[in-house]
Amino acid sequence: MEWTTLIESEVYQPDHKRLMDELGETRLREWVLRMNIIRAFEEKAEDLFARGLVHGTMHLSIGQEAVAVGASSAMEKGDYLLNHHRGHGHCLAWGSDVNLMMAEFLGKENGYCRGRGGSMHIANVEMNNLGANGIVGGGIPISVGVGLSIKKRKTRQVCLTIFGDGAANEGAFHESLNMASIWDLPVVYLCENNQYAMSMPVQKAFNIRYISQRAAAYGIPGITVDGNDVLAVYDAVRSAAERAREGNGPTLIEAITYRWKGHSKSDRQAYRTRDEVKEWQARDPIHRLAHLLEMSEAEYEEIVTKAHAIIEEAVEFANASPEPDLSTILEGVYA
Amino acid sequence: MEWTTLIESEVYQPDHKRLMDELGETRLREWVLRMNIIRAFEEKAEDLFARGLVHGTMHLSIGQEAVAVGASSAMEKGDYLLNHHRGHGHCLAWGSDVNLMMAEFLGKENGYCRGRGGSMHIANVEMNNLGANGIVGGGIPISVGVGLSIKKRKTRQVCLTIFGDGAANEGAFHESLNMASIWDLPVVYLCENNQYAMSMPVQKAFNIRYISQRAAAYGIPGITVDGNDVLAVYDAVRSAAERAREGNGPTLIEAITYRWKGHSKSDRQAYRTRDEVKEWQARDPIHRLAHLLEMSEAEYEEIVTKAHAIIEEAVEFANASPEPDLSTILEGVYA
Amino acid sequence: MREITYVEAIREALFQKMSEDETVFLIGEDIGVYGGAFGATAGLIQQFGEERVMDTPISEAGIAGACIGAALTGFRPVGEIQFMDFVTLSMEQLVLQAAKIRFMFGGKAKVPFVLRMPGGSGTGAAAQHSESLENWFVHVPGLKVVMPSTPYDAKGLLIASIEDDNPVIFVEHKLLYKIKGPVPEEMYRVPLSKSHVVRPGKDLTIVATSIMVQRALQAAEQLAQEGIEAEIIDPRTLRPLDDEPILESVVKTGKVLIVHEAVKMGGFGGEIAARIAESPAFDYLEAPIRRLGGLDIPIPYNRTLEYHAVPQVENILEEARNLVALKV
Amino acid sequence: MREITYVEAIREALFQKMSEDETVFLIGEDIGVYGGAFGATAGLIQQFGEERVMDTPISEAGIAGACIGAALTGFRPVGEIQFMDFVTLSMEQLVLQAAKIRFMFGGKAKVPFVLRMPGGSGTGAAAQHSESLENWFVHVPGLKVVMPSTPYDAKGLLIASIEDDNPVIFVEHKLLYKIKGPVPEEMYRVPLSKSHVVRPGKDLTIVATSIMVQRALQAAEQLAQEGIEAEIIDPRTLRPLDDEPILESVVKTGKVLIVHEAVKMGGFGGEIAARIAESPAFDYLEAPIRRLGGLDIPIPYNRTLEYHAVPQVENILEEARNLVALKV
Ligand SMILES: Cc1ncc(C[n+]2csc(CCOP(=O)(O)OP(=O)(O)O)c2C)c(N)n1
Ligand SMILES: Cc1ncc(C[n+]2csc(CCOP(=O)(O)OP(=O)(O)O)c2C)c(N)n1
Ligand SMILES: [Mg+2]
Ligand SMILES: [Mg+2]
Repeated sequence: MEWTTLIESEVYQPDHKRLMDELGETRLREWVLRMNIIRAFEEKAEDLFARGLVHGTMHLSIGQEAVAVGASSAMEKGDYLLNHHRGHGHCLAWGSDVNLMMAEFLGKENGYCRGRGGSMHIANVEMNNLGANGIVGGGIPISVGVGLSIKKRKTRQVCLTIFGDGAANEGAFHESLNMASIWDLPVVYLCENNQYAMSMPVQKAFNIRYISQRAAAYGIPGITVDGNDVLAVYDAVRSAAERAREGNGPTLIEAITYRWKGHSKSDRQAYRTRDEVKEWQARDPIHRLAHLLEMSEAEYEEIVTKAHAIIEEAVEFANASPEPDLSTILEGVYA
Repeated sequence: MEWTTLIESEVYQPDHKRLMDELGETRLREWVLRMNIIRAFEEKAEDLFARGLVHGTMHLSIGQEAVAVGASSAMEKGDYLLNHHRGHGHCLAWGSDVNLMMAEFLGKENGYCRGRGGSMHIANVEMNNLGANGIVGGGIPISVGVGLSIKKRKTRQVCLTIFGDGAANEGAFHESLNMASIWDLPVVYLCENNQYAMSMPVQKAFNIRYISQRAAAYGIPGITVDGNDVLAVYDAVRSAAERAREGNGPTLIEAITYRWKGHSKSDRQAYRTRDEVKEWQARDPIHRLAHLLEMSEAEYEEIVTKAHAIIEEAVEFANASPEPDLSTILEGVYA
Repeated sequence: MREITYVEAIREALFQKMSEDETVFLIGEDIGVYGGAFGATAGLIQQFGEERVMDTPISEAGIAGACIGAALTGFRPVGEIQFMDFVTLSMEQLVLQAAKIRFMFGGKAKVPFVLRMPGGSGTGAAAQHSESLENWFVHVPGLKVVMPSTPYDAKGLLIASIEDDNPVIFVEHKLLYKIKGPVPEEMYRVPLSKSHVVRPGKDLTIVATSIMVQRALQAAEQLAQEGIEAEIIDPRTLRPLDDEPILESVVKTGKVLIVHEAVKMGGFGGEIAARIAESPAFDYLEAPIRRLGGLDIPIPYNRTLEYHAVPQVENILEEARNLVALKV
Repeated sequence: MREITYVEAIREALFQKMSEDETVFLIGEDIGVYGGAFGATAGLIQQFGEERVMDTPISEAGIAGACIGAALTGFRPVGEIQFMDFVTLSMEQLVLQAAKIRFMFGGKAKVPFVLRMPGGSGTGAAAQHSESLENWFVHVPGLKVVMPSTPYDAKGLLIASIEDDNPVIFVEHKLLYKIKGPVPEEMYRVPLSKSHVVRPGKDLTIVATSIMVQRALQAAEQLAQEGIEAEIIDPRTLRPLDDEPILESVVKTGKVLIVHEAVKMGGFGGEIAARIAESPAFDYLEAPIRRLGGLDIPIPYNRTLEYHAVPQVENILEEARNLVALKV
C-alpha cells in the first residue's frame, strides 16, 4: 500500500517504531479491535436506518476510526471530551458502554441520554464526556469554560475538543481559540479534516493549505497529521495534551482523513467521485494498523467478527430496552 | 521627535520621499487641514458633551486622524466605506459634509440620518458610505456582501472596511475574512489598532505580536503600518485597494495608532498611565505630516484656526437646524 | 390545476425570479451541487452557475452579512439557513443590522433580501435541529416574517418576498416540503401581510401557522362530521400582521383557538391572543381564548416523545371540542 | 433601612456570593479595572483578583461558552454582556447549548450560571444599544429569565439566581442603575418565580416589568389622587412565570394594563395577556386587556423621539384612566 501518497512534507511524520515499542503490541491490537467496533457500530447504524428502525439522522465516521482511537488513547482518565455530530467513534473510543450508546441511538429510556438526545447528542457525563453536538462548532466555546474550570481547579486535566473542517470556519472557532490561547487553557483542539463539510470541499472553503496554519492567528502550535495513521494521531494528541497539562496552553491539531459514507442519511454525494472514495478506501486506517502489526488475515477476521458480535449484543440490549414513558415527557428541563 | 521608537522592524517602511513627490505638496497640505478638521470636530463633540448639549455617547478619534485621512485618500470615487463606532474621522475623511454630520450628532432632522442614527451610526449612502456601526465587528460581515456585489457587477470598486483591534476577536471577523478570501472579494480590511478595546490592551487580548499576522489564517496578505504616519497608511491602503480592484482579493492592514481620549464619555482610564498617553501624544500624527512638509508654526496655526472656523460654522448650522417632528416618529422602518 | 410539492413550489419561485431578475442570487450552505439539505435548490446551480448559486463555508453570520451587504448595494439575495436553529448564529446581523439599517440611516437605504430557513420538528433530528423561533423575529421592527403553509402560498409568498424591499425572514417547515397542492405554473404573488381565511366556519375560529394549518384542516374535517364548523385563518405573514380577518372571525364565532408548533410560552400565540383581547372583538368572546403550542421542553429525540411535544390533529380536535362545548 | 442604588445592590450581591462561594467567578468585557460599562463590578477585581474577575476579548459567543463549560464542570460563573443588544451574538450558545444540555443529556448534567445584561433605552445610545429582548428568552425552555425593578430585588434575585442550578438570563436596566432603595446589608434571597404585588389596589391591575414598575408606581400615585387605586404586579421572574398573583388580581379588579419597554409586538405582554385570556380570570374581565409597549420602531437617537419610543408615566396614566373609565 502506498501510504506515502497521503503524507505531504509539511505533515507531521511520527516515529512509528518508537511509538510501537512504547505502546506495545497488546495495546495496539486492542486498538484494532476498538476501531473495528466503531466501524461495526456505524455499519449497524446504517443498516438499522435503512430498515426504517431509526428515526432522525446519523453521521457515520467510517474511515475516520484512527482519529477517534488515536486521540482518545492519548488522553488520561479524568480528562474531558467535547465532540461533534459525527461522534459515535469518539464516544466509543472514549470508553463508553456500547449497549447504552446503542440504546440511545434507538431512543430508549436507558440510553445515555434517556432517549432524549439521540445520535447527535450522546454524552456520558460520568466519564467527563460532555457530549456530541448537533451544532457545527457548538462545542468549541464550551471548551473555553471547561479549560478555565480545570485551570481554576488546578487538576491537571485536559479537555479534548473534536470538530470538523467545516467548524473551523465558524466564528466560534476563532473566538474560542483566541481565548484559550491568551489564558493558556488546557485544551487540545482536534480538527478532523475529512475533506468535506457536507458537500463543501476544503479546497473551496479555505484559501490555505492546512487548517493547522490557523494556529498562527492565535500564537499557539499547529500541526497537521495523517489522520488515517492512528499512531500519528496518538503521538500528536499526546504531546499536545502534555503541553496543556503542564500549563502551556492549547494546540491546534489537524488530522487529515476521509469520510467514506455520505454526509448523513440522504446524500447523493454528487460533490465527489466514486474514484475518490475508492482511493481513500484503499487507505483504510484499520488495515493500516493491522499491517503495521503484521496481523494475518485470519487474526484480523477474528477481530472483525468479535466486533460485530459486540454490536449485535448491543442491538439486542437496545431492542429489549424500554421506551421512555410518555408521562415523563416534561422531565429533565430544569435542575 | 523620535518616530523610530514606534516603528518595529516588521512594520512596513514606506518610501516617504517617493510618496511626497507623488502626492505633491498641495494635496498633503490639504491633508493637514483635513486631519485638523477631524480633530476640531472631536474637540467640539467633547465640548458639547461636557456642556450637556449632546445626549448619548461618543467615541473620539483624536490621535488617530492619520488612519482616517490616509485610508480615505487612497480610495477612489465610487468606492464603499464601512466603518465603526469611532467613526467621525472616517466619515469626515470620506468627504462628508461637516454640517450634516454635526446636525446628525446633535440629533437634528437634516442630519445625515434625520437624527435617528447619531454619532455611532452616521452613514452617507449617496457617497457609498454605508455607515458607522455601534456593534463591534458589525460591519465586517456586511463587507462580504458589498464585495460580492461589486464582483458581480464588475465595477472595479473596492470596499474599505475599518474596525478596531477589539473587533478582530469577534467571530464575525473570522467568518468574513475567510469568505472574502475564498471568493477574492475586493475588500480592504483596515484594523485600526489603537492599543485598547475599551480597557482591554491588545497585549492581553492577543497572543500574537501583530494583528496582521491573522492574514495567514485566510491566505491573504497582511501588513502592519505605523498608523500615525499618514503616508504609510495611504501607501498600504492604496496598494491593497489596487490589488482588490484587479480582482486579487482582500488584504488585512493593521495600522498601529493610539486613542488619546477615553474610550467614550465616561472613562476614568484606570487601565493606562498618563505617561503612556503623553508618550503617544508626543507622536502626534498631524504634527508629523506638518513636520515632513516643513510647515512653519504660523502656517500650521493658520490651518488649525481654519479648521476650528469650519467646525464652529457646522455647530451654528446644526443648532439652527430643526428637531425631527414627533409626528414622524414611526417613519423609516420599512421601505 | 397542476399539483406540485411545497419544496418544488419554492424551487420554482426561485427559478422564475432568478430567470427574470439578475439581481437575484442564492447563497447558503450546500445549496449548489448538493441542492440544499432539503432539496429546495436542487438543479439551480446547473441552470444559473456558481455565481448565482453560491455555496458558502459554514458561517451563518457571514451568510447574513453577505445578504445585507449585497442588498444594500443593488442586489436581492435569497439566503438559506440550513435549519432554522442555526439562525441563532445570525441574530446580530439580522436584528441589529438588517432590521435597523434603514431606520438608523434616516430611511435613506434599503435592505431587500430574503432569508429562507426550515423550522419545526418531526424528523427525529432532536433539540438542536427542530426549533420554531419565528416569534423572535416578530418582535423586531424592520423585519418581515413570512410562514407559508401550502405549496401555493410557498411559491406566491416567496416571489412577493423577493420583490419586497425589506429583509424578510421566510420560515418553511420540514414536514411541509413533501406535501402536494395546486400551484399555477406562471409567476404570481401572494401579497405579504394579508391573512387568509383558509376555511370558513361559524362555530369557532382557529388561527394556525405553518404546518398547524394543515393539521387544523384535518381536524376541521373531523369536526365538520361532528357538526362543528371551524373557521381557519392562516396569517401567512406574521409581521407586519394583518389582524383584521382574525378579529372579524372572532366577532362571528365568539370562540378562538390559536395553534402553533413553537413553544407556547413567549410565542406568537400570545400576540394573537392579546390582539383579540385588546380589540373590540373582546366583547364578542363567548369563552376564554385558547392557545395550543409546543410543550415547555426542547424537542426530544425519541419518536413518541417528539410526536407529543407539539400539537397534533388530536390535540386540536380535543381543544376545539372543549371550546365549542363551553357554555357562557 | 440603609438605602443604596440598584447598581450597588448588584455589586454587593456579587461581592457577597464571591466571598462565600469560591466557585463563583465573573467573566465579561471590561469588568476588571474598568469596573464594567455601568460600574456594576467596580472594585471587585481589587478584592478578588484577575482569576475571579476575568476581562475577556470582545467575544460574546466565547463569554457564553466559557460560562457553560465552567458551569458544566463545577463552577457558578456570572457572565456579563455589556449591553443586552450584544447577546444577539451569544444566542446559539445560550439557546441551543445552555438551555438544552440538561434535557438533551437526559437530565444528567446541570449548567448553573447567570448572564447579566443591561437592557433598555433612555441613554441616547440609539438603536443598537437599547434593545429589550427578554421575551426571546422567555420563549426558551431551559432558561430562566429574571428582571429586577428595585435595588432590593436586584440584590436578592441576583443571589438567588447565582444559587439556582440553571442558566439564568438576568436583565438589568440602564436607567435603574442609579435609583436608590432600601437594601439589607446581609445576604438574602428573593425567590425566583414569585411574582410580587408591588402596590395593592382595587380598580385596575397593572402588570409591569423592570423600569416600567417604577413608572407604574409614579403613575399610581397620581391615579390615587384621582381616586383610582391601581394594583401593581411585578413578575420579577419572567420564566418560569408565577402567574397566580396576576390572575388573582385580575379577578379582583376586572381590568388589566400590561406595560413593558420592549416592542409591543411579539413581546412578553402577549404572554401575560394570553394567560389572563385563557384562564378563569377571563370571566371577570370588565374591559379589554390593554398592553403598552415600545413603539414599532428601533430606538431613535434623537432625545425626544427616544423618549416617546417607549412607555412613559404619562402614557401609563392615560391608559389607566381610559381603562377605569370604561363601562361594561
Ligand atoms: C451551525 C451549523 N451550521 C450548519 C449545520 C449543518 N451541518 C451539519 S454537519 C455539517 C457539515 C460539517 O462539516 P465538518 O465540520 O467538516 O464535519 P463533518 O460532517 O465533515 O464530520 C453541516 C453543514 C449545523 N449542524 N450547524
Ligand atoms: C459586539 C459588541 N460588543 C461590545 C461592544 C461595546 N464596545 C463598544 S466599543 C468597544 C471597544 C472596541 O474596541 P476596538 O474594536 O479596539 O475599537 P476602539 O474603540 O478601540 O476604536 C466595546 C467593547 C459593542 N459595541 N459591540
Ligand atoms: Mg468535514
Ligand atoms: Mg481599539
